[in-house]
Amino acid sequence: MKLLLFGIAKDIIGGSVFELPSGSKHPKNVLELKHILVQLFPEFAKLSSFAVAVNSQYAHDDEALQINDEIAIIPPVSGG
Amino acid sequence: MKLLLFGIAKDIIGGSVFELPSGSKHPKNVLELKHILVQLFPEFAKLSSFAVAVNSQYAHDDEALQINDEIAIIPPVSGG
Amino acid sequence: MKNTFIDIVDEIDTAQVYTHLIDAHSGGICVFVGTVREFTNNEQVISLEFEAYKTMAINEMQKIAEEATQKWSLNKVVIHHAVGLKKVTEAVVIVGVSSAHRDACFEACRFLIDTLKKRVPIWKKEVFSNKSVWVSAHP
Amino acid sequence: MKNTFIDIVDEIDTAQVYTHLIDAHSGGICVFVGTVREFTNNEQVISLEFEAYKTMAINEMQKIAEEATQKWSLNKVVIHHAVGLKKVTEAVVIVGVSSAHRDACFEACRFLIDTLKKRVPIWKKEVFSNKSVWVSAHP
Repeated sequence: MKLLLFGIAKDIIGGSVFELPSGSKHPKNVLELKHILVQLFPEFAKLSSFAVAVNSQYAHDDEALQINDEIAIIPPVSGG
Repeated sequence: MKLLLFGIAKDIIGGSVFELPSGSKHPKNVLELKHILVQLFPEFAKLSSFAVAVNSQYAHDDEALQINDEIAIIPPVSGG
Repeated sequence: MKNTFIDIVDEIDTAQVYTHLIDAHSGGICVFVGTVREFTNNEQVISLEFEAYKTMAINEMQKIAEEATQKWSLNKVVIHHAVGLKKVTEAVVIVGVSSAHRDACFEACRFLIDTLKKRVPIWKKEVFSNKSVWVSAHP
Repeated sequence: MKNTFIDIVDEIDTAQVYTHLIDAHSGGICVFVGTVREFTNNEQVISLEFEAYKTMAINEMQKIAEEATQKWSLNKVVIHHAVGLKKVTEAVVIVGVSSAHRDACFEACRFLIDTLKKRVPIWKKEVFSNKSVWVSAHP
């Protein structure tokens, strides 16, 4: 499962794409993905918040994740 | 005493400048001038309102008029 | 005020106005442009004609700009009004401000156009196919 | 919506945006431009760097434009955001609307910029002489 990274998420993980370790269990929904990220990269817990987008739309915590979805980590936005 | 005219005041009087009849008594203040205008041109009474400017500033009814002042009739403004 | 740009013009130059509003201490620029629209109360407008008492109009616009800079923290203020004949879609007035923050931008810009409409000695005649009317003259 | 003009661009073109907003049924055009200012909390900013999740940002900007046209009677809506490195005084975002009346213009324009700042996936890094900071990332 591949994650697109932006803003500070790119700096935390060190790259613009992150592949979840192939050995690990795939997260079944957004909330599980968030937990995995915080475990792997504790810096995420220090952010004001972070969201997950699935196929270019904001996703709720209980939204299911499919292997072919385009999944992006959305740290606090600051456009404008 | 010469009056500058704009907008509908120009149409009512028929020109962009109006000289008060030389025989008539000069108005001593703005209110008197307004009364004279309405008497000479009753159409002024039909306007939503009209103001008088003295030397390019809005004037109160009790403001005195001097012979050398630049006096203008200000019908309801509608800029913008 | 050197950061105020007030004028009565034959043609509104929106690019020139924007250039004037650009400012290193401002994070926001808000601009309102009044344009001629084709219909007023379902009647088709051919053109608008604007007439100004120029010296007094500039005085009043200057006072409005000063009032705005007293109420809000503004870095630049522009008020330009056009005179003469204006056709559908043409700009007749432009007001704009720049400020550090957008609250001040929006509020001040709104104040400028609202106050201009109330006080500045400029008159608008609506020209229709069969008549012309000085706007707001009669109740 | 054919009267909506949404884009992520390298450079904001204010003249092009204004041209898009001109409309025969509109009496008013309101535009807000966000620009880079030199100081943030008294620290001198050298530049801002913007990054967007482009497909999603355009989705969100489109939704915001649609929400605005549902709330107010608008004839044209523009939302453009810049990406890349922006220097002091450069435009980073422009939102604008045209409408028959100025109330709708001001309210809708304000809604567009406020909502864009909350939702559109774009990130701003402030570059100072001795550090750089992703804005709003930390509490």
